[in-house]
Amino acid sequence: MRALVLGGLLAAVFVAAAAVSFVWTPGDVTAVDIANRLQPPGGSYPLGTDHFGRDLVSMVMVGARVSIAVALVAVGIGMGLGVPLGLAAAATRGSWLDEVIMRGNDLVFAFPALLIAILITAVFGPSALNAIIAIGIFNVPVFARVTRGAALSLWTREFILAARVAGKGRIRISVEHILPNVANLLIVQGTIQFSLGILAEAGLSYVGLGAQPPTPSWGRMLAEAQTMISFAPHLALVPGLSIVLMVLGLNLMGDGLRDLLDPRVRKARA
Amino acid sequence: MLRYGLRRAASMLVSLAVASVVIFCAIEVVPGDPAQYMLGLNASPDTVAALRAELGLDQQPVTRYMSWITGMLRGDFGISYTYRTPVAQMVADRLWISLPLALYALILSTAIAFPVGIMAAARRGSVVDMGVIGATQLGIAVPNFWFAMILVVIFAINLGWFSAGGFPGWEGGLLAGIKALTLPAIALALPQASILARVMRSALIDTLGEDFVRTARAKGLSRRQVLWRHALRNALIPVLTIIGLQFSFLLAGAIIIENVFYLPGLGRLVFQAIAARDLIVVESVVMLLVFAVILVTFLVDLAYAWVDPRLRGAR
Amino acid sequence: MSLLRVRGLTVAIHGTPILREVSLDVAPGRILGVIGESGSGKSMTALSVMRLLPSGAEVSGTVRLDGQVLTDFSERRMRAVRGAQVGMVFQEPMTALNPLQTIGDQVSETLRLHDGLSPRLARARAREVLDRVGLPDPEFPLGRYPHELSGGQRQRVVIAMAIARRPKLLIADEPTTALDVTTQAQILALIRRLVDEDGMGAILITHDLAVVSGVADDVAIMRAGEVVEAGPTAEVFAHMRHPYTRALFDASGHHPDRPPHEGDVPLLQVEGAVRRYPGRRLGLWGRAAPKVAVDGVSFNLRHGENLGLVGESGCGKSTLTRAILGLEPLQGGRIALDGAPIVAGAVSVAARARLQVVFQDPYGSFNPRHRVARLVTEPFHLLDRPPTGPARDIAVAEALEAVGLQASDARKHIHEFSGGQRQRIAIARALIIKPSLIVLDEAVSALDVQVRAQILDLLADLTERYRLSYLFISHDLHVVRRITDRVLVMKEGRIVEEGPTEAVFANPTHAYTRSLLAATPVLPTRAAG
Amino acid sequence: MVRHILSATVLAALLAGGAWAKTDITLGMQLEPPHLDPTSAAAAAIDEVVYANVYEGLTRFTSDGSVVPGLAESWEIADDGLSYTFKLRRGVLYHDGATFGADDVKFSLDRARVEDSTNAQKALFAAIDSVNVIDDATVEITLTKPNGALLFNLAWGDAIIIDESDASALETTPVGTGPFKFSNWVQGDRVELVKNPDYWGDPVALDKATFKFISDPTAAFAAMMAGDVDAFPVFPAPENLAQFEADPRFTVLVGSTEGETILSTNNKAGPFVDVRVRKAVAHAIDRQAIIDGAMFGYGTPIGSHFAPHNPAYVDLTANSTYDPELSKKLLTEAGYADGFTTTLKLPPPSYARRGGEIIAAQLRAVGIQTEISNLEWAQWLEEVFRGKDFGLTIVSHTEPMDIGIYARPDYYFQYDDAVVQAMISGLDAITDPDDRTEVLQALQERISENYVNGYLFQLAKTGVANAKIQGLWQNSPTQANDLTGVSWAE
Repeated sequence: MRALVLGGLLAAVFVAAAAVSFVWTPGDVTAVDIANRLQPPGGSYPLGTDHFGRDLVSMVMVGARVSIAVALVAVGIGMGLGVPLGLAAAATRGSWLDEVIMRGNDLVFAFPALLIAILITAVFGPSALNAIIAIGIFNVPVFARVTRGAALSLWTREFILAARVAGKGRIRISVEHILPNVANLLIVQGTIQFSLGILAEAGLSYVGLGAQPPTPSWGRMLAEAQTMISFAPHLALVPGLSIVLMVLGLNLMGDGLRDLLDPRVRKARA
Repeated sequence: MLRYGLRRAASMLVSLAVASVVIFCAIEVVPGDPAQYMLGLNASPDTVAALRAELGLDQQPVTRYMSWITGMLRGDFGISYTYRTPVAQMVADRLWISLPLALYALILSTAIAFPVGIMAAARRGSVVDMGVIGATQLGIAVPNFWFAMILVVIFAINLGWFSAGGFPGWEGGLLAGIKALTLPAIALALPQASILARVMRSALIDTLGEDFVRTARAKGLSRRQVLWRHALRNALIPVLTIIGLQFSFLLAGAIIIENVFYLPGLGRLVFQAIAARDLIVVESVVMLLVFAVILVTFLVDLAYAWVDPRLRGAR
Repeated sequence: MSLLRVRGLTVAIHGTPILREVSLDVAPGRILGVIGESGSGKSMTALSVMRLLPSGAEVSGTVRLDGQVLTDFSERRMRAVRGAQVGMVFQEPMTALNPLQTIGDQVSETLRLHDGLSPRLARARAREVLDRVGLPDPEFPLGRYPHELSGGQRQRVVIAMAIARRPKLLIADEPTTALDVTTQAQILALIRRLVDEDGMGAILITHDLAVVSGVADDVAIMRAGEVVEAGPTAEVFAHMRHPYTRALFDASGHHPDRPPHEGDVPLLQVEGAVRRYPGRRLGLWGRAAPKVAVDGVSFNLRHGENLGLVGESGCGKSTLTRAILGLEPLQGGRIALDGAPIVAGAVSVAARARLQVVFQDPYGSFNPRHRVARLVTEPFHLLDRPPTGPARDIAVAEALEAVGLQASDARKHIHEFSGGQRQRIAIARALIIKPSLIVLDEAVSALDVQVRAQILDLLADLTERYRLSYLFISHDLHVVRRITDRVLVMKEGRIVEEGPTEAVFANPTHAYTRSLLAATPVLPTRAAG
Repeated sequence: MVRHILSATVLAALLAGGAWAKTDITLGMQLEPPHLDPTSAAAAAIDEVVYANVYEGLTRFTSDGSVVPGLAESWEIADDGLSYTFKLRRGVLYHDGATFGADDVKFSLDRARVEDSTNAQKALFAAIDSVNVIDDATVEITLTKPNGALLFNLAWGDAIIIDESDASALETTPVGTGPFKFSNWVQGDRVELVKNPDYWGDPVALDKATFKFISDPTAAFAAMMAGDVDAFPVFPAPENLAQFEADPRFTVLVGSTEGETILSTNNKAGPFVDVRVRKAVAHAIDRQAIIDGAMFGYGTPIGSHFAPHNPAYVDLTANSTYDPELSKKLLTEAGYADGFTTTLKLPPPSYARRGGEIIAAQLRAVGIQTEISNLEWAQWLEEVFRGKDFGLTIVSHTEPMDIGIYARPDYYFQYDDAVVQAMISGLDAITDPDDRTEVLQALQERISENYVNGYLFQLAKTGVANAKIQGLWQNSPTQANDLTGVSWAE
């Protein structure tokens, strides 16, 4: 519970910063002000400025927006495709459909994710959208697997048998009974994938495959700061710590949510 | 056992065949021409065409796919467009860095995660456990490339204990090679160790709640004895899964770390090859990595059977 | 002289009182039966003796074993007691053994731990012990893994571990609850023999009065953390001084008041039903021989009749049940409800609406996310024009009231109900579309005796009021005997005996039926009452 | 403080390790050559390893950009400028022991000229009509028309002389006549050269040279600081140079390159067809801010497509002073008072990526919105260079004396100007240096006044080396790391 509150607070700080950045940031993240570049933290620039003289507070705020958006949509893609696939696989356990879905899952898992992301951007060019797609694709099997696993154990439960005796079809049972009962698990997994998505986005934009300039992104800030780490360490510390804190917050939240929502854990605690 | 192996091998082959088609098609649509890349800004179009012909790029995709596949079955991965050397040789050379690095990182992360995870599970709820939970949460949240940067600044630039990167080659001695791989392995291992420690801890806590643990306690075993003699091996099953996943991740996912430490590994090879549109190298390396993942999955399955006698019956 | 003397044992876990002033005595060579319904604290008593209570437990009172005050022992000294002086057997043999170790290792571990025997010697001793519990050498080598054994065999291994060091006291916590009757009888006999041979004391914890009455020398009856009555078995059962003892006894033997039915119009017809499962995959192409779960079963269930189906686990009764419910396909034969064929995946809505089911597990039968009203009305799906609005509310209220609940319960969530209430809701759900046949699949097996008695009464009452037929499936012969008109005995996929219930029970013709009946523990007839 | 003490300790350890008689060197390079045959690829990294070290041509560049004899001892030019007779050096051996001779010259130049040649700079040889062997040590090259740049062209790495028997395997086993022999290539990591004891010229001071490939700028910094490499002739991160300068262990070499860094403009795309728009772009750009912001001050402002160190250079930066007001006015005149949106496609080098962000900000200030996309080289070549699908891009044209590209209307920035085309085609025929200078200056002015591209700065060559190394090239007249004169100070 403490984890949930602490993690929630951490994540909320960044979400709030991202939200505020739509209407206000302390400085202009697209304007270049060479005269004021590489200012150390303090004074009118609480976190300092980067090599173009942009205010790091503003950069982090707008960067949070990109990170959150990319990770969130990627989780959305993963859930949107993975959950129905997982439900379908579980509902037709042992059939060819189940086999195809699960083998497809294994295949996606077998591909090195970062490489595929690089290939995707090689085909379509780097952009936040392609980062989303690349991360999203690898979320699909995660959600499919989690959903199928949880759904399979539900399908043997007597209330599902009861629904089948009541003449309900597999699709209807999946939607009416299975889905609501795996929802908690999905929320927990979603939080975890969200935090992994933030890390993945940082990694992708670090190698230049994420959101394109002038849109700031944490990963690219790190990449750009890298050569200056020896004389302007704040450039690497600020985005790096932002990633760490945001991910930490989400992970703590995930842990807390799991304790709160996951019936298995709840039972174990009781 | 033989039949089981055959069946697994057959399904592996199907996966590989599907993967090869997916990889080839994906790479077919990558825009960019290796010949143009090689010849640069001043080359005339007919020069580019001449090079394309020389590289065999003017053939139909189906022909190229078939020759790629049949070549690969013979162990011939083709000739790199840019390096003009056999891909198999290049890949083999790079593997001698990527594989030891992945193993090193895996050993490190296991060596850290096991004691830490066990300690935390054994003293569940204690200060030690809380500390482990916090530290591993932090470890997971740290992007490994950022951690790598910090390691370089501290240990290579300021302290000078390690070289900042590069690889002297195994012919320079085992110790020198291991030393060169140490910082990269640490950077790779930290987040992995955190994940592994958490899995270890929760798997152990789960098994410690099992009935047979209670039976063992009723025999007169102490908590510690139960943990070591009964719970640990049972907890290994989920841990093995994660180790299997991590190995494939370490093999393929080290691209960024290999860049930070300018290690001539597989990841960097494929990264460069994509940039240079050396597509035959990309295809072969991706194929190889997919093969490695599938192989590791297979080995993990075998390891399950080793740990769990119930699965041995299912052969 | 008493071997184990428990005095004033009081336990609370995280402040919740679990045991109140429990006092018990066990004498050497005698078995103390501890009886109680779920939550009565009987298992906690056992764990208190072993000092294996979960963390957060506060204990007061004393436990003396052969003069040693165990409650004062350090954890270290306690470890020397566990396994050596006190052996323990748990309820669930399937999970009580480490799945990754051979039975030889697990048995010899006790010996090596306490006697410091060499591995070889310990294995030799383990061999002897396993022989002693009825797992003789060539058939059951030490290298066997638990998953290669049946439940009864595993329980023998657990017993072997517990008695390997010839402890002074054996605690068996519901050792037979998870086992079939015939196996149960063997395990009980084994415990009795070991107690007699070694002169050890034993505590046999159970919820089943009949089990205790057959095997225990003394008995203690627990309720809500207290011992309400204790003494030599015969004496306690003869006098039943405490009303709770009496209530328990009555409920255990409760026979609902129910006029017999003798219809002759067939409602459910099963003809030559065969259900085969494909064999396990052996290779790329090969498969093991198919497993035949239901092997040519034929019977009729007549209108208004209560038909019982008994058999031990694995006999195929669950598969047959699912086939009747249209959930599993048949490979041969046919099933029809009032002439309408029942084929998996193609059951007509009309047929389906006449057939409802109540399952065993009151906790798993409901979607935990829905309210009672929605749960109960799930079968409305089968109606052409399901009632809506007030009509629906009325239907729900009627159904709930029919099973002894209140209309207002419709708004509650399922977790707000006890097991017995849930089973009532399950019955309400089955009733709400007024079916002709309700399949009761082990519907009372998971309930405590008193609740079970109430549910049986309810079922008997409903069959009158709604002109229902039941197909009553159970492994418990007593229950079947009390509620059915006719009974089928199933073994290895076949019906081995069929006939009017009383006739079959009084005069079984098939050897299997006889052995089942012989193994079933019987309550003593009440001496005074 | 701690750091300084530690650095000192490291240094002391290095010195104690017998570094006195050091005869080997490790050079850092950002890019790895794809292979080692300069005659069949454009990659600068190939020349950076092999030029003047492994391979030699008839002529060669020196560090100040002048052309001096290489394998040709001397030459005579016919009065009509249509025939060059080269006197070759004698006693020159290839690394495999074969003897260098006139046949090799003929083979090498013909190989580069044939129809299916894969020489990336085939155009260098376009003027050659025939290559004739006069005798074993004399070669005559005849031209179809006079070409004042022939000696210059023959100095390029693409014009090296090779032995016919080695030609097919040069990519992996280079065999030349230079002072260093190829020894080993650990792909992805390094190329090693060793001294050629049979070299015809002055013996070199180094016994061994290693080129280590470190693409990541941070890693490059770390490698220099940790002493893993001795020199980084083209250090990829100008922001770190100040630190190297402050550190007595290192010297920073700042020189010039042939790289005119320009904001290439698609002269056939949308608003850029209008010269007023191009002029507006030119005035919207604050060159100094770009040099400071992207290059940390390294780089010389240019106002046309010409290297400032060239004698024929004219400073035309005044044509495009930073004047956003003028820029807005020009846009209004051209009918773009509300500005417009265009693409800005950036290749990987940091001058482009950083410069692009600054330019985007500056253009935004006058109302021109840019959609930035960062491309890999292969994509850039495909989309921008070949596909001409771009509005603006930033690229450094590093070929020496490449103003000729303004005469190619199909070249990616699509500048089609008959006047310039005539001037350039006439230039070949002019051999008199003063006349050439006059034409070249006129060309610079014409291009500058037409605002063909935005002219930003001449790329500086910023290298870092161990302070004890002497003889490295400061400038970069061609992309090379000529090690013939490099040695360690005692």
